[in-house]
Amino acid sequence: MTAQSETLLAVDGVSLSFGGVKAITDVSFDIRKGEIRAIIGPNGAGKTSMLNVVNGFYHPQHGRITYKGKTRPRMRPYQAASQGIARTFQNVALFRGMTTLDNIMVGRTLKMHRGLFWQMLRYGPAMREEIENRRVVEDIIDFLQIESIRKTPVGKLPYGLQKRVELGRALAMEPELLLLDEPMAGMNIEEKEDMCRYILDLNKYFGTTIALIEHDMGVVMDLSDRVVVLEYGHKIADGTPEVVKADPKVIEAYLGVGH
Amino acid sequence: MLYNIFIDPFVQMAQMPDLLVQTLWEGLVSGVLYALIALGFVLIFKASGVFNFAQGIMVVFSALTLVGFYEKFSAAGFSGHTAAFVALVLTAGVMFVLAMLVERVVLRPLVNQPDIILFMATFGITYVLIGFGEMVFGGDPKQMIASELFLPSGSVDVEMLGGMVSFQKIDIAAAVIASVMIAGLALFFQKTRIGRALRAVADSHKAALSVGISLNQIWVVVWFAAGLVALVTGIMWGARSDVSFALEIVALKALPVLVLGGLTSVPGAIVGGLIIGIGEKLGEFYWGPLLGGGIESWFAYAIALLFLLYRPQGLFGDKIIERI
Amino acid sequence: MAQGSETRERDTFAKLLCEHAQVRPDRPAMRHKDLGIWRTWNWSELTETIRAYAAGLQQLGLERGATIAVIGENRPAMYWTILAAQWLGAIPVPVYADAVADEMAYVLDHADVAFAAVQDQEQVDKLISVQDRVPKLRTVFYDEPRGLRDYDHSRLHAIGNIIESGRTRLASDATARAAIDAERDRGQASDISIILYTSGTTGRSKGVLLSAGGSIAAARDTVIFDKLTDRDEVLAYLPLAWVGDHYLNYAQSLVAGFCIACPESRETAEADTQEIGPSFYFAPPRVFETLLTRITIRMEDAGALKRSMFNYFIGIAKRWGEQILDGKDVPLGARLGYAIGNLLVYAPLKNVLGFSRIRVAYTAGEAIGPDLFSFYRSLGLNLKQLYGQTEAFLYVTAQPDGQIRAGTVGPATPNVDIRITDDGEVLYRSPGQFVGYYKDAEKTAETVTADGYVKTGDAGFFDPDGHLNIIDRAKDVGKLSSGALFAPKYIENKLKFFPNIKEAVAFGQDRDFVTVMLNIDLTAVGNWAERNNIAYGSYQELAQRPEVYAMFIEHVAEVNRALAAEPRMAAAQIHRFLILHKELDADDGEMTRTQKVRRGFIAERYKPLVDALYNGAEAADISTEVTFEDGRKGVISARVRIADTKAMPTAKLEAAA
Amino acid sequence: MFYRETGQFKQSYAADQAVFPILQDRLGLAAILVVAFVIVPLFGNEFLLASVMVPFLILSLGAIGLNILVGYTGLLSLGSAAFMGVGAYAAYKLSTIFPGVNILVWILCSGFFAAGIGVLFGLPSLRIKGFYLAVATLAAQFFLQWCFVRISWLYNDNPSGAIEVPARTLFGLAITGPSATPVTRYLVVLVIVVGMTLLASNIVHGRIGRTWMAVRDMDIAAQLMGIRLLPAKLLAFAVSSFYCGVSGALMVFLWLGAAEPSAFDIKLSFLLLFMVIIGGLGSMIGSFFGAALIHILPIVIRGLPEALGLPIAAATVEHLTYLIVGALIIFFLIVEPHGLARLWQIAKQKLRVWPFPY
Repeated sequence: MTAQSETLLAVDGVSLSFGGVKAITDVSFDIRKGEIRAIIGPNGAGKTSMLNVVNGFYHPQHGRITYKGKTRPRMRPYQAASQGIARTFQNVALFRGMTTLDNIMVGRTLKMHRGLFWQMLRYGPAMREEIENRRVVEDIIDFLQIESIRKTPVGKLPYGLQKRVELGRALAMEPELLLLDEPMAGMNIEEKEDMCRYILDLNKYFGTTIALIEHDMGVVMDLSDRVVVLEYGHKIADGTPEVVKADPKVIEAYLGVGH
Repeated sequence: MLYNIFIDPFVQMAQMPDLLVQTLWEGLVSGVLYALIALGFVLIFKASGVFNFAQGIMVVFSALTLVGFYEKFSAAGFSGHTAAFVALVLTAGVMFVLAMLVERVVLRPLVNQPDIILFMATFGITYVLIGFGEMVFGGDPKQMIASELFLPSGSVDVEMLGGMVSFQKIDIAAAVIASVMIAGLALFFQKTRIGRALRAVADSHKAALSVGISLNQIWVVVWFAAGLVALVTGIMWGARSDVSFALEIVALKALPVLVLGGLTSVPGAIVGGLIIGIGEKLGEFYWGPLLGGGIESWFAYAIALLFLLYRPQGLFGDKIIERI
Repeated sequence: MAQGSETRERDTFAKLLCEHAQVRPDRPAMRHKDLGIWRTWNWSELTETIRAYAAGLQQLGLERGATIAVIGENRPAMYWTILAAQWLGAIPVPVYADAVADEMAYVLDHADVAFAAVQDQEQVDKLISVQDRVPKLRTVFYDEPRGLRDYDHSRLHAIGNIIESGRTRLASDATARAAIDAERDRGQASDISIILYTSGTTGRSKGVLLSAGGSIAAARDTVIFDKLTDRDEVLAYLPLAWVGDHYLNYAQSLVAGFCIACPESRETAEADTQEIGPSFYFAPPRVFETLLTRITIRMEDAGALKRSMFNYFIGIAKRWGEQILDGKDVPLGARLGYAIGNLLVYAPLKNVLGFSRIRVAYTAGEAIGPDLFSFYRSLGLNLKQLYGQTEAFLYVTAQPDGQIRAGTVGPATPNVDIRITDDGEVLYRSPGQFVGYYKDAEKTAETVTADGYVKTGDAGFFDPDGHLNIIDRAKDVGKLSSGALFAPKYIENKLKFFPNIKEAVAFGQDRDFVTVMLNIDLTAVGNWAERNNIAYGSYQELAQRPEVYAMFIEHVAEVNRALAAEPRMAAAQIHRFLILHKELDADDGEMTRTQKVRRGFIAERYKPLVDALYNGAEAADISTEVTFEDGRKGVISARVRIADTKAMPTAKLEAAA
Repeated sequence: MFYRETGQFKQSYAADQAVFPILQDRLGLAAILVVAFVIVPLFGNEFLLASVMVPFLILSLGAIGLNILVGYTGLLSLGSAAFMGVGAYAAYKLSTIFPGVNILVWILCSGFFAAGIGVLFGLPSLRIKGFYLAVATLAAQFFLQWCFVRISWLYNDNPSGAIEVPARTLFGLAITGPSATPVTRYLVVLVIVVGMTLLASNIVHGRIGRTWMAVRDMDIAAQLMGIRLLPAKLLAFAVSSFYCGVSGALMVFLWLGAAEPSAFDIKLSFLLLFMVIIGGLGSMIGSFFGAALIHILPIVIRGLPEALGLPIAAATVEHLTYLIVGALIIFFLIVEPHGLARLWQIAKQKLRVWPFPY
């Protein structure tokens, strides 16, 4: 909790619209190093768009994003990845034709540098690099306890496990900032508990900063250090879970949609 | 060199406007025919999401069938016109049977497969049609029975812009028939029950199912419609040159047309066809000689490619929005 | 490696270890699938590791005679702890890793452990939760550091670090090595080498003290008996705290010098079995039963052609397989048919199960259904039965190769002496027999006769060939009110041979007739339900489906037919039965940790049901308290149907003895 | 059934990551290689070697090339024949300009020319997807084919417009030209194809292969893993075209002996695409299956009437071949849309879990 003073990423007055439809309007918030930051809000509040802005998939029309102290120019997603931002998706976006192992190995792409020549020979430096990265991946497999599905094509896995593999793939990038888009959607209680534990462990032991979108309020309140609440693209509250929970606007927003 | 590319052709156009008009007209006519083939593609793509590679071969196949039937009937002593129209009706029947077979044998078993699989399946249909067609009709080029179908021949020469511009009557007829055909299809889509159903299917398969439309039925209708379009195209094209499987390669020209117009747009197919037809003829006539001629074979694709880089979804295509 | 001549005595496990390091330094001693690949330690590496570990443990204050708990699954670090402790003359006390905190606290406290070596955070948490009930526990070692970083490390040490510090100490200080070897050499045959806590069918568990010399002598006998060598390999998946694992894997490995392979995780144990291909295998009948059920279910999904081929060749195997396995003369045609079957069915089947390389396989713990037993044997799997108990350090009897009979457990193992008392109880004297119960001289005296024989508590008799026949627990063999013999386990075993029946509990003591409670096997019955379009939402619902009852009536009738054919058992046919609404569960105390039903407890817990079984009611209501996996408790209630079954006409009694 | 995997455990990541981790697969592969390298040359007649095996291998190589693009990277291409043509013409020009250098060097080098052209035509792939991309590759097909016709420098102003293969030797043994024996040609092709298959298989099993598959399966997620789409796709185009180029050079030099531009027309592109799709997208072995089916099947169909003594005209046989191939394409797509390789995989899986069905 001590290292939380430093701001890792700041979103400043960001607005985003798609052909006239406003997805995000003038939203500002920051993510501090080492914290778990939750973004909540009713459906269509612009949460996923916000994540897409952060990792460079969408380019906001207005506003500024400061990452690690530098104002970030318009960038492409792969640049975000190389700067240490990883994410998972609301609807699992795994590489369905590949095994669990290969999926997570893809997460190591940025850490592998051997070119076509060595790859072709699959020998010497290329093989060494492959093995070094396999070790890292195996640590992740061990961490997420997915040993038994290592060589299973991910398309055949149940949803909960797919989510876990996707988290593994993001972890393989050794991210500084991890964006999780509804990591627990569609899971049963036991799977949710597991996922919570992984997220907490990650945050605690590897110091990974995490920004997550989640609907399960219980989970959000348990996990996160600070919460941003969005509604119709506007920020309506920001603060610790306790503060946010007591905010009348939040209560209204949630009661309004029948929660 | 630069002069030859960028200035000289335009100078030529200005100096001999009659030639320009002639070229434009020829481009327009082949454009109409491209558009007709493309129309067949679009019909099928809209309704079933199948990129029907066989459309080109269906043109040839229908034309061959027509000529084949005509030969049989005239040999049996029918008069030219009677034989021709009986053959026309029978060919339409054959196209219907083909549509049924395609739906039954190919589409139904492959429902819900990825696009590329269906695409490949239409390759299979192409091969079957080529094999079957050649076996039945032989590989020799045939003469289209244009006059028997009351299609005009000869040409109208008009004096204009200081020269003579020659309009083939058959070309004029082709343009007219194509326009009628397109108008007819538009009416069909707007006014008939099946037409409306087709549009519903194009919008959403689920929605169509929920209003109680049988997808299988729709497919048959669409393939039949595409078959009729192919037949008309075949007659027109055949009347201008021979009927043979060499036409297949011309059919491939419909691809750049589609790309230009967008895979799902009927007006796109028409506009695209015209652009490609005219662009190709102009290119060949004015720039072709610089490159040694024969650029018609790829010029259309080059136009399409350049255009795609600017607008990947085509002229009238739906904007591709990537969601994650 | 200059070891003292004392190691030649080979009377402790640590000395055996060092001998292997000299005799076969490069042979694999231990494997562990970790992070996706098999790590292998050869005997020399293993010895160095253990020496370092012992040195480290010594530094942390583990002393001769002290006890150290070992809590975890089958992982190298757990075995290392046992070995290193024994090296120092300390006494390892393995504890069931899945034991609930309550049970664990009792054992730890009773065994006076000051140290505990555990697998991971989960176990550490468990220990912390019972801290105040185990006041003597000072220090905890853990294998997996994950999640433990923020714990108070004043009393917590990573095993890896201990080994490293031991290594450093040995490397930097020449005398340290000599000292640690001297510590090993101080060990002798009479040392207590381990305390194994029995699961206890009744009452609290008891700590069985076993001596190093006794353990090794017993293991040596069976290693010779089954011709085990350093080329053999086992996959260690049995609970560490169970005598079976400690004997079959640990002790035999250290005597014969073969390799122990530890699976990656519990879920992967089966796949790991196939990868390793063990040559010596042990599984309780339950495992074989589950396997057969799964084989049957999977084959039912096969195409008709393949299924009939399978059935045809299984038929041939049934007819000839066992005779061929036992080396008997069979007709050439049969041999040929079996060879084809082996190519098409048996060998591939064994391959899929990971049984291809098995030379010797044992089953024990419960009676195994004769058909089940023959099934595996007919495939060419040299499956044998043994009879034993913790107090004997496992073996009392075992079937020698080629002398297998399903109903018996074989003659006494070498150097074991068996006596049967007048009331039928089996007593034995064996080289490995225990020294006594820890801190329970009274119980020890109760169990061991004055002339040194140990009471097994089982009733049995020798058949004419000298093979022991176990009927049941001596105290459980009862009588019906008519005076006819009632051996509940015997009946239960017959029922449990049906793949659909997971568990059976028979009642009848001093009653007019026999009744049973059954558990459905969710996998088998669920599969059957699916194929027959029977919808169900839960275990409870499925169990109470009339279709399931109809099927079970058939099963019970078949058992009755079998009972009727046996003169001694004919009177004990099942008259009524019910299907329980929940699975019997060790967490609820209904079964032991080794998965034996606790009949008395069940009778009490389900008294309303038992009453209903005997008062002619058609159904009964019951509500029971259950413990969920996460430790929470809840109550489930149900209305349970009761079905009547026909008794079969009894076989002619003229043959009855 | 023949897979007895019990006891095959991996003690290193290198062994675990091997392309063929199962012993029986390695044995099977060894057996196939022995047959290919020893049995076939020893016992095969000229027809088998020159008309069946050589074309089969060369087409397999082309199919592997196309499969890298379509199957592994998910980029649909209808221009592979043109890239084969580039290879053929490059090899022809190089070998006539520098006759002193061994022809095999030029055949392999020709791949680089094809790769370069491939990259050029691959550039649009960043913006264009699916069928639209297929049309873009058609531009390459027709443009390049036009070049082969119109640029007489490419065929050394040969009046026939065709390229004719000069006779060349390797270690004194004629490998191209009329005096090269089928056995020699077969072995040369075999060595090249086997070697290049190995390399391709290495690539697709490593980082680059995973990158391609990631782009294919979900390009957005791939980007967020730090994969840059354009380089990944261009590399796929380059490697793919390289393989096609070498295959094209081999086709002219070791199979046909001479070639007109029409040898590389769109029909060949289609044939390659059939091979890849019927063989199995994203599978090395599938490329071979596909090539075998598409090339060898017509040979069988053509030979069948003769073998059965049926008097059928050659033209009819030709038409029948079309018909049957077309029908088979549809048939295979219906039976297994994922190609023969998937059937093979299923069969293999069945054998591995035999006697169980799954």
